[in-house]
Amino acid sequence: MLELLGAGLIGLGAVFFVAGTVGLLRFPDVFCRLHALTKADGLGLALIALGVALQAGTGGAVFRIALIWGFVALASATCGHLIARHARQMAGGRHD
Amino acid sequence: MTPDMIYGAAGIAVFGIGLVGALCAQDRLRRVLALKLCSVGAGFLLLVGAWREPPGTPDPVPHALVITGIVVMVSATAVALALIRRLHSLEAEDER
Amino acid sequence: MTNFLSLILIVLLLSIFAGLIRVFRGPAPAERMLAAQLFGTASVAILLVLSQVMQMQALLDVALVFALLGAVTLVAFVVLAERGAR
Amino acid sequence: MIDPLVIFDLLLALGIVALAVAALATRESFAMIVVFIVFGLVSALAWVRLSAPDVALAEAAIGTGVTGALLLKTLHHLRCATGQPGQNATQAQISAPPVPVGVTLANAAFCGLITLGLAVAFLGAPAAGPGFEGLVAQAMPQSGVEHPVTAVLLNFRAYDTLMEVVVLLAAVIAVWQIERGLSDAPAPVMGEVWQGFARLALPAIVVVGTYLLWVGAEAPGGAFQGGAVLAAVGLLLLLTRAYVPQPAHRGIARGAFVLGTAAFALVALLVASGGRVAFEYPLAHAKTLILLIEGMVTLSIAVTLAALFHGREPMALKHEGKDDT
Repeated sequence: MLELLGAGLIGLGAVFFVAGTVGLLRFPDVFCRLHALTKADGLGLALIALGVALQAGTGGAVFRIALIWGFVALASATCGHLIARHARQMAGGRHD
Repeated sequence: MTPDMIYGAAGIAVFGIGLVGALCAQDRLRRVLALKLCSVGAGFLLLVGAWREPPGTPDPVPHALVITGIVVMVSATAVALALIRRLHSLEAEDER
Repeated sequence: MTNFLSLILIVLLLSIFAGLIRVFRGPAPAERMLAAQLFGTASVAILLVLSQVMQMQALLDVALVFALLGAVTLVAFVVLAERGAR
Repeated sequence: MIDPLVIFDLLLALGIVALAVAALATRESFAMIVVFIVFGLVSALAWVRLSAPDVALAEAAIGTGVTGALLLKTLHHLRCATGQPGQNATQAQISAPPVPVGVTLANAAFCGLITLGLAVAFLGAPAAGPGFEGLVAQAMPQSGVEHPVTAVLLNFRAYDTLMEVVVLLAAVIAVWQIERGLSDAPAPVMGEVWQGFARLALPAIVVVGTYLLWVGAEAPGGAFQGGAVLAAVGLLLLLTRAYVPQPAHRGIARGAFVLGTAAFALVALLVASGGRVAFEYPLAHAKTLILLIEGMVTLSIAVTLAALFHGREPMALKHEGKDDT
């Protein structure tokens, strides 16, 4: 049962990854792309991590998966912010 | 089709591509990068030699060799890049 | 189960390769950095799934290092690009 | 039906070759480096598939992370020195005289020949003959650790690893000879989001690096991977200018550079003085000695990699400023 639930979550996570990539390719400007990518990837990775944790079962693995997810969530939020700020500065520089 | 055949072919191809790049590239940075590609190709071949059908465990000696190779390569790359930077600064001074 | 997870691996790998198109098209460095962020997250996801498929717990440590290194590379991108722009 | 995992392997291998071509064919230098970093990540994934997680860790941390940062730094230097930040760094070299077609063809033929030879050797090699795994498995109880790759690196073939640490030392000496001077670039404005993240992430990265060193005794990990992860902290501090190398800190840095080599050689000498061959650790102390060496080597690697990234020796140049006249 846990196996199947885990598989379902992993599958759903992969769908979000695909959505994020489509957003990165199809959206018109850098901020839209950022919006699409960070949200979809964050959710996709969270779902996949949860699914793998359900399937793995052992305490050590679940702890490490939680650690990985926590770090990626924090880092991608921070990096997304830094990239957006950089893009805004570049755009501002061109208009001035 | 086993992983060793697939990745062995990829390793040979990467080594060849790196070799062509190292000899033919005009740009210094690109030449250093091409050498790095060669080293990755060589790493592939060593790891393929160490690989065994899944129930068996791989041979640890080539693994240790490749790790050594990676560290030696980063040392060589750092020296090469320092030379490139210095050369570039000197050329910029000459032009002035 | 392994077959299903392998299919997921293929989907994730394809989404990395599709993201590469953005690296080539650019146009701004910020766009390329975004693609790099996608690669970081997707490769962590691939490693998590692979740890299940190959039954190797050690891959979780590899995934952790990928996550750390992805963040460092992105900071390097941003800081050096900003310094260069000035 | 074909196993989907084989399709994954095929796609991964094709992707690796395509990325290698793309890295060399891309015109724009920044894109070239991004493609190279992706190439490194993807080849680390392939090495995981070849059941070599140790090597994948080393490649991800050193071969891709540190090397990628080094390439970015160099590209940035090349662009700034020409004074045309937005321009392509290759422009300065376009003025070089074109290479004759004959030379290019000869080069290509030469490369083709070597690659062909490699392919013949690969196909002609005996299929998965016995390697060293039997010998290593036999000797494992005497090694003091449970992980074969660590046993090979720090016990059975410890000479290689000692020489490897010496190579790193030689590299940092060379880089300090090539470049000198203090950097005067202004500190980047990182903002509060970054500050908050750094306060959490930097200690976390230190913990992960130490964990990798510790876990190396029984699972993939070890001195080089741990050292590279610790070096990542140094890279972040140097990049955000939270730490600026000062001339006064050179003594400490030099101490850290030689620490690994010195500890390694000292242990070998001590063991040899007890009537044994160097690196033939007494079994009762093998794990302690290996962890001691690994700890020192990790610190050394971390500082050395960070210094290689920073490049120049932090030294005030005497004639700086006089060139203006």
